[in-house]
Amino acid sequence: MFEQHLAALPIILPLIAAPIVLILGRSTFAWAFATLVSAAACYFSWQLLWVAFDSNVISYAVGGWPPPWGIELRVDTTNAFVLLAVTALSTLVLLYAKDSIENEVAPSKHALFYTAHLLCLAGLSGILLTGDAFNLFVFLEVSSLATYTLVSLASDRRCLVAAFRYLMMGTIGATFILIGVGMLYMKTGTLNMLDLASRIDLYDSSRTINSGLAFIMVGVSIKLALFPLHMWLPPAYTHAPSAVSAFLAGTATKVAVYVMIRFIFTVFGVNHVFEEMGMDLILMALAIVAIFKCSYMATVQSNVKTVLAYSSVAQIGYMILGLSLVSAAGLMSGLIHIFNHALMKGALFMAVGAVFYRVGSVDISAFRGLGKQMPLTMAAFTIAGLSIIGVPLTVGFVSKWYLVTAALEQSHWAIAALVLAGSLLAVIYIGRVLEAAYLQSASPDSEPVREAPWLMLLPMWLLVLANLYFGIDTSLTTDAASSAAEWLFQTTESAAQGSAQ
Amino acid sequence: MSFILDYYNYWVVVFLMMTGFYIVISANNLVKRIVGLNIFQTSVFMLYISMGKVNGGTAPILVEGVDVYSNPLPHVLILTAIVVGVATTAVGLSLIVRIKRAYGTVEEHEFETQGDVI
Amino acid sequence: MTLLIDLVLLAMLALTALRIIFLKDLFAVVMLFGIYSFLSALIFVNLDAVDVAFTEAAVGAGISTVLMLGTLALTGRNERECERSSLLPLLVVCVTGAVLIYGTLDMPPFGHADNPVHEHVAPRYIQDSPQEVGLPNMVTSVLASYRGFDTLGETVVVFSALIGVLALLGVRREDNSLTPESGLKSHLVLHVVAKLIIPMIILFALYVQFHGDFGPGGGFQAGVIAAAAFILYALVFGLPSAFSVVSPKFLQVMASLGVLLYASVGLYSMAKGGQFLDYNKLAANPIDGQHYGIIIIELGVGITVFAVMLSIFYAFSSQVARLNIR
Amino acid sequence: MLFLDIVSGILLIAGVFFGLSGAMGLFRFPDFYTRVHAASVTDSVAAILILGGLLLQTSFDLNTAKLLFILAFLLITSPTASHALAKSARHGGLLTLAESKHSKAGQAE
Repeated sequence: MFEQHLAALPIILPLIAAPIVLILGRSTFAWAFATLVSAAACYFSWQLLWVAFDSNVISYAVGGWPPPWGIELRVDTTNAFVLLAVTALSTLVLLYAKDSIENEVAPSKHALFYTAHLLCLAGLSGILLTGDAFNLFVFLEVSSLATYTLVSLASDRRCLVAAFRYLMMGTIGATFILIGVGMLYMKTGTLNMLDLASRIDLYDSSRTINSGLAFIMVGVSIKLALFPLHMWLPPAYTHAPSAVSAFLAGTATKVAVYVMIRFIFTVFGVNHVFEEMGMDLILMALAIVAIFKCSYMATVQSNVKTVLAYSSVAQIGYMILGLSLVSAAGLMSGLIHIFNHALMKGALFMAVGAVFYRVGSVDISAFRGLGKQMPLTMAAFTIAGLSIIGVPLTVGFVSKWYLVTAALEQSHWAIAALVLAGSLLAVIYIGRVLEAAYLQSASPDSEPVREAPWLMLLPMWLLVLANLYFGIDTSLTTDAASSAAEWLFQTTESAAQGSAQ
Repeated sequence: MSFILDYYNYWVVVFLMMTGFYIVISANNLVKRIVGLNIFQTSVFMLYISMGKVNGGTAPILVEGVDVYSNPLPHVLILTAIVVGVATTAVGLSLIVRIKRAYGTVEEHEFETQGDVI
Repeated sequence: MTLLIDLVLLAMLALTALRIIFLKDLFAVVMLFGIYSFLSALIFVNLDAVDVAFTEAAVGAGISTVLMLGTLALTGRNERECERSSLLPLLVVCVTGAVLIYGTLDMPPFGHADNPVHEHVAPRYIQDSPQEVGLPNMVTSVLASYRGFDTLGETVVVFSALIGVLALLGVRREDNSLTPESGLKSHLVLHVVAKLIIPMIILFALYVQFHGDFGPGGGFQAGVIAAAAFILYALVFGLPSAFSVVSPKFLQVMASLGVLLYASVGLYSMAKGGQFLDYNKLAANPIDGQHYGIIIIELGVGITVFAVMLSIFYAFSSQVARLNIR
Repeated sequence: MLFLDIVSGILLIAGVFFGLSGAMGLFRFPDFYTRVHAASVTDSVAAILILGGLLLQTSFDLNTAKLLFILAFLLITSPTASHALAKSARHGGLLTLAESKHSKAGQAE
């Protein structure tokens, strides 16, 4: 029975669990239940990835209505791969959240936190799995509303302004996507992505389709925090509770990257977006500026969470850069980086959250001497930090390796050099934290601190070990990403040929 | 003339959308921004409903002796979007209430001067 | 004639929107927004979207405006002057507007029956839904059956809004002795009239709930209308007495149960061997199955929307009550 | 039938006239209480006339019943609303034009 509904389960499970958690109320029950559900969703998405490997595409018609009349869930390796990263990170973050949330969120709001987390997970899974452009908008709003709630749960008053700005930008982005989808619908009469793709080919140079494309791209860029539209992200990630930052940094914007990939490759077609509209140059320029501007911003911050937030924007730059190379190898490097970034940013934010749990501050000065006092946490931070920099044997190296190879494949020497130069900036911002932790000693009048609780260390170290494991044994990630990338390119090319005939 | 008749509706709707959008990004007061956002969204709804209209058609409810109906699909989409809009509005307004309690003001430029925003 | 009405309404909308930009009195801004919402509901009627008009009037002009007024009571009604340059926003708006206008130039002309929108996908809804789903109101058929998953998502959005508002504001049960009497307590006329019309409103809500299959209406509108009845009760008789009729905790459970009711229809159809939300599997005869499915999910939607809207109102007005005590 | 049409036309035109005069009054009257008075004219007289005109246009079916319900609802709610408005204004200490002139004169002396 489960095999048949595999495509729907990762959405339905958290969606049904969320109201149950609200009714359960008691925070330990709520926590255990939410974690179990998230783990189950993770298990099913793992299964889904294997099925997608074997059969390329799984189509699930919700309500029994065939597409394009009903809503279709459509799974291929691309979304199954991203979904695995999202559900796995969600499960680990929920494990971690128990202690972290008890420290940072008022007790009466614990059940609300778990409910909102599950809603966010359900929304993200919905965005990933759906094959319907309007259904995507609905799930985008489910996840966004839950995200605003999660960000605003922190006890610091600054999280409120951050959440409000996030809400404004997010809603504008969603409305832009709505306008874009409306323009496509107007021209084609359908909302199913595959059907849209085949009918858009009939109107390649229509002004309506092109401005629809522009609106969708701008809307998605706001959601994924592409460079000039990223201003909502650093405050939101800085002031959100640690568990929320760890979850969102690894998932929310990455799902938006997936949405961009899906629209470019499945709906509009590579030829149309990149060759006729020239979007690859715009994306490439913005990505490079993002890498340097935001990496630089990360080096001058004093709050470590802000450092990591700016670093996230820079890392999104790497993903978009891979995408803008317009090759299967470039796309593959982007997809691998989505997965790998979830591993490293999750671990980094968890380590910072553990420091906040014990020290009560995430300022860079608070890290002084922690190398001795919290050795396990700081070791995790160090390894994940090395991964961000791109040191061999970590996942960061794998991502950068494929990105540089993809650039060199098209003899973009300058881009390869810029990617490496960007890593140097990462050395600086990670290095500043490590220097404070290992080389400076704690100020004598500060209280000595203990290591973080084991329930926080466990998921953190699982992520760190995953960083190392997938850095050495890259077969799973590269297989998944390369088959996804090839599949996307293959479908978009066959669609182009189909319209040419 | 028929060109104008065919398109005037879209143009006015675009004008309304942009008025709402302008209020969203230019207003200082957070409540006014939410109002702007609602105007922006309502105007987008009008764009959708406009495309569902068929001249001489009636509301898509089956009636004896009528065979031209307007398109029900945009109506369904917009029903969903309206409810999504009010959900966002409710969360946004409660954030504003909390911001007022925490900062004592809901004017953008006034809490920027309080220094600890970022 | 339709054209003339359309033009007049659009002109009034444009005037209202422009006025909102320059007004500094936020109370007037919110009131104008209510007017804007009602005018757009009229436009929707004129464009044959009766269900949408109903929802816009109930949700946009009703609930949104009430919530905005509640916020104003807490934040003050005047916008302060600010020396910020409005050049950049103006530029952004002009560019966006230019892209939109550019996009409209290739759009299918307004109202023509041979537009792509009317030729693909939609014809099945119009021609076959009365037989396949068995309801005269095609909007309800599409909403609840063909795109039932969207509607589930929408119900969950409403539920997430409840989570957001509860996390931010919470509903406090004030000590009865501390709560000031509602300002309207001395209004004998209001009491009598409210007692008279609250049952009528609830009756109307039930009509809208169960008549949605045949005419405009359905779970969302019914939920909002039923919530309006209780909001009226809370306004006239004070929040504490409303709490003793429907307690905030009970509403949270109700909101959750509504979502669960909706989802359980999907689970049941899965257990019966169909896809998620496949109503054909609910009964031996597919048409009956569709009918049961739609009635149950509309009920789930109605319950959730009612509970969420009322909870949100509780959250806002218990904030106002706190302010009054201080 | 023609006779009914003429009567309904007259009712509608009269309703529109009162609606317009109410709107004029809302703008032109000097203080709150006179304005409420003008607005409630629109609510009651104009609504009754217009609904009456519409009633004559129906063929006495379900629509007639619905219109009658609306009429009954309006007849109960709109005077109540005006009453509540005026009473709250009075409760909140708002003076009529004559009173405020009087009190100003009192202060001047």
